[in-house]
Amino acid sequence: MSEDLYKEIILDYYKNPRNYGTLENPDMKAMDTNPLCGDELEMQIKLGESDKIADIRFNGKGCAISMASASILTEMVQGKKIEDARQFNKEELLGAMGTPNLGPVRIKCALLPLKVLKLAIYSHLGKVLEGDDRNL
Amino acid sequence: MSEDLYKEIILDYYKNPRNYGTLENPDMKAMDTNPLCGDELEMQIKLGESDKIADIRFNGKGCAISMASASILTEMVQGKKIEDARQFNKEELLGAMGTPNLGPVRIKCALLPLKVLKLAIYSHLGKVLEGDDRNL
Amino acid sequence: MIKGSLTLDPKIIRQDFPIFQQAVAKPLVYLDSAATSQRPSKVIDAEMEYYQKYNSNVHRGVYRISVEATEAYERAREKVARFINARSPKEIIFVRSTTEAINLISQTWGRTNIQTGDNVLLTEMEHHSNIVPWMMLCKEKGASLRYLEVDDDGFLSLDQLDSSLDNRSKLLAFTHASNVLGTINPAKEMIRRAHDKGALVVLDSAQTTPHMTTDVRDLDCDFMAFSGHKMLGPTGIGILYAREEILDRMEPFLYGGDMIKEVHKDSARWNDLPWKFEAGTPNIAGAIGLGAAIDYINGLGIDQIRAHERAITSRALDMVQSIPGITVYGPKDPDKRAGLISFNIKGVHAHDTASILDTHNVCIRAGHHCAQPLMEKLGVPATTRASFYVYNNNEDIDMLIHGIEAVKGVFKL
Amino acid sequence: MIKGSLTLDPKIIRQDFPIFQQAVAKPLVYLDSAATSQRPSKVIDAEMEYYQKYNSNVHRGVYRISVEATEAYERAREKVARFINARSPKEIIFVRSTTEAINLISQTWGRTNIQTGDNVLLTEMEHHSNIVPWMMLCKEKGASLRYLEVDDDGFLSLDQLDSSLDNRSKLLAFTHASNVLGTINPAKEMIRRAHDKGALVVLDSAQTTPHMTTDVRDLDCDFMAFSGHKMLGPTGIGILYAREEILDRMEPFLYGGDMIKEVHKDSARWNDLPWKFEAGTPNIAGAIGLGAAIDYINGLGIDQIRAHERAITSRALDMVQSIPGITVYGPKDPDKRAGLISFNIKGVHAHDTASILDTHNVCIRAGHHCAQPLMEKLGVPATTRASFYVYNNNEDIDMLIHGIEAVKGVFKL
Ligand SMILES: Cc1ncc(COP(=O)(O)O)c(C=O)c1O
Ligand SMILES: Cc1ncc(COP(=O)(O)O)c(C=O)c1O
Repeated sequence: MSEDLYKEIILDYYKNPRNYGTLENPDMKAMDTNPLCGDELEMQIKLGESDKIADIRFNGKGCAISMASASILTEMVQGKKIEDARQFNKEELLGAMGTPNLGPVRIKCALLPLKVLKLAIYSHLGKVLEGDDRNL
Repeated sequence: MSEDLYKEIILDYYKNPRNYGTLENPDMKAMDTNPLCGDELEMQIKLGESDKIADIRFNGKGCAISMASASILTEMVQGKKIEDARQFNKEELLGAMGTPNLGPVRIKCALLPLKVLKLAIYSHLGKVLEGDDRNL
Repeated sequence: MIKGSLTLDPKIIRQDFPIFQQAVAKPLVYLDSAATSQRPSKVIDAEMEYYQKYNSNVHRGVYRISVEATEAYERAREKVARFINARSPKEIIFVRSTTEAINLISQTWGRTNIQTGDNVLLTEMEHHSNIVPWMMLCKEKGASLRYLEVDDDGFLSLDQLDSSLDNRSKLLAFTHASNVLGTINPAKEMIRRAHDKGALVVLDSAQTTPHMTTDVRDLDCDFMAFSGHKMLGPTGIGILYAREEILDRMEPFLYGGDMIKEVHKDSARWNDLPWKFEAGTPNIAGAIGLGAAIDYINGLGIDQIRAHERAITSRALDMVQSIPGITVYGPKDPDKRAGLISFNIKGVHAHDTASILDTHNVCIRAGHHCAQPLMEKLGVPATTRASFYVYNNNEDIDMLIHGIEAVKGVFKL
Repeated sequence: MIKGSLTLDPKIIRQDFPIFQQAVAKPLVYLDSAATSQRPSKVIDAEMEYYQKYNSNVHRGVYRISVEATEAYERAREKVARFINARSPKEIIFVRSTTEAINLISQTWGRTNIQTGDNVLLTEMEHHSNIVPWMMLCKEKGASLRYLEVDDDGFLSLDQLDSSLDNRSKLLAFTHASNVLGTINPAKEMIRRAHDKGALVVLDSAQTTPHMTTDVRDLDCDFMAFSGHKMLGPTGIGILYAREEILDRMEPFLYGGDMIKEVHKDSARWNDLPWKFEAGTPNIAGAIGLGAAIDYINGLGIDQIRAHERAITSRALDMVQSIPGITVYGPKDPDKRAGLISFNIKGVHAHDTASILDTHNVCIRAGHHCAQPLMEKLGVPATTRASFYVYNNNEDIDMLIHGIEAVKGVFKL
């Protein structure tokens, strides 16, 4: 891992998080912790017409990587159908963050928001995580 | 350890054990196992006048070392006062067997009879093993 | 295959094992691999490399060497999973030994699932590690312990298995191969029959996973336990395998760091599998060493290892049995036994046999082999046992035979 | 002592540690010894020597190398006993880690001695290993858990200790030094007060036994737990110390080979101490390695080690605290703290600090350090922690400071 992990984009999203906060009466929500550091992250979603994500917010405390990842992720899935959001994969997210090689420890920080998003969607659908999503 | 562990004396006592058997109504007795091999050994003692060991027998199954040791030990303490038998030490026994360097594993075979003898005496005296005897 | 010729070449293999390269007056004849195996350089080197190049704690470190240690530790888990054909590395829990693995099962799954009036079925050929945990559990719970008998040829009866299982039989726990008789039990068939009656199965594979293909999906066992130190790996590392859905429902065993997601003053949430069962700093070097042992075994080929041991065992059986005054225990057919032979010399205690063999540099085990109920059944206090692995060769057997003759000489038999 | 001069010469000491001799572009700045220490060649060599020269199982072997292994294993136990001034090697139980040791106490002594309505007293600065086992025991038994508070300077109050103990207090379990704050607790005095109220005491000495004199007779603790891997020893080996009369009365923890004297189909008799608590094949290489680690520590002198770490810590405290925007947790007086410093940079998450330090080859830990209740008390999700041992020198501290400046640069602070 090198210092340019902390690219402008990460620092910018960290210092100016998008979609940070809470929603009133969200249709879906979920929370999880990163056991490595104890960081907590919550996602809340309001659905719009044809099961599209109308509004999404996250809150919690975390490192620059997880906070930036949460911001970027919420921006990317906003307006998507929940089925498409369910299928959203980690490569896309890491690509958007510009950090493909995080290593096995820090990648958990980057993927926590995705895991929480999926937890929210799966539990909304009355399912438990399946396939690759179980290894997030 | 070398082959001459199995000196004539050991083999002789093994093949022709002295004081092997049981006593009727012994005044003291005790039994213990060698956890290494599962061998069991019992000692029985009848007391005579002025608390001397009038008769002593051992029984059980064991290797040449432990059987010879039991035979030799019973011969050595026969006629001794129980207090003297209680103080009998392992160096004397190993000396008589002619096997001072048994190594930490086989020495347990050689000392099992002494441990059982002491268990019998201590419990007769209403005591638990003390001092070096605890490490037999 | 020509009798006496071997699938693997022990001369070459022995070069991989430093202990056989020591300059000593007499060559080491190591016939106690069922107790613990020797370790090849690759295993020792893997541990050293960890200590010398990326020594650090796992899981929580952000810095490079800690990431490397975490990856190596988890890679070892994946190797174990593939080696026994588990569905996922989540089903592989690192413990100290077979013994700890079985205790883990009895103290978590057992405490929750065994109730008063239930029964647990064992066999008469179990190792103490697969007896005493169940004995104590049954005592605590008011459940009963049953034992499948061993017949005169060293086999279990499948009929008796069926008749011993009833609707209160919650568990069958048995060894894949006896560490005394060598008997290889028909595990797959036994597991099928136990499942038919609704019992779960613990397979003690301490004596088989090192020596022959172990496929947990084909066997369909619910739990399996084995030790790294018997399969060319380091001491202090063992494996509990269990099906994921069972592990998911099980309570943790030990509590502390790494097995938690969250701890508050009066509550805690457990970590995901497999870490939920690995509290505290694990034996990192040990796991990495075990991974290297599996690589080494895979390099030789587990089927080749089995064939090699079968050939050695067959030859040893023939030669030992032909000595007058010797009793050999267990199956006579080398296809039905693992690579070990237990025997006694008439008139000589097992310990004395082992001591005299030692003077010939032949390392052989004497005692009850942690299988006292089986000793009671056989009616002997102890046996001597020679056990084989990849590095043993025909000369080792010759030395054993030579040693047995020497024992008879000392005892003038 | 002149400020900045060190009792031990780390330049010489580092030559004993292979990891510092690796040819790498940037020197390794290892500041995470509180998680796990590095290992000197002597320790690695002792393990290798076992594997290469007398590799075999312990206790039951009659042959030479097994006798050697048994002697080496038991000699390691004697070294541990002397190192902590135990009355006898019987009081030393080999386990995997501090975590296993504490679980052993809670699951054996605890299950027998803690009843409904009793209470167990901990402190807010405990490691999860010394919290969760007691939490689960209290839940199982209907007992309650109490916590001594940590004050703003990182200290416990002895008055609060007295007022928290009542006649239902069966146990006080606390750490000799906090792995986050560094606070060295007045263990002897705390133990005396707990004993006055009739409570037994578990001392978690994971962070002190490696770094300063630990005398169980002087401390008068009833139980003590620590890990080999934090004191220059191998992974996978740890120590439970307990007074002999307590161990004598305790039920075993794990059941199986070696911990028994006799097993029959429906009963068993336990082995003598210490083996009653060591079921199955132990981590033989690990114990032998730990023995070598103790020899190495004794060679340097434990008081010299403490003095060295005190000097390093004092310098680091001064330098870190003088950086604007940094919060340091725990006591300010280096005499009252162990060799570690936890801190946070305002506006930067601990993980990011550690990641950026890593790019400078500075190994530092970030997270909750398995002490989440303490994190809640401090009101932070995580801290970064630098911890020191014999091989650290002033340049390591300079590199740390340099790295912190770099973090501030990246975050434009
Ligand atoms: C069949 C069997 N089960 C269990 C064990 C116990 O293994 P460990 O001592 O590694 O826990 C052994 C080894 O002696 C064994 O042979
Ligand atoms: C105070 C304290 N207790 C217990 C532990 C747990 O040690 P281990 O992981 O070796 O069981 C640690 C180590 O992180 C510690 O610092």
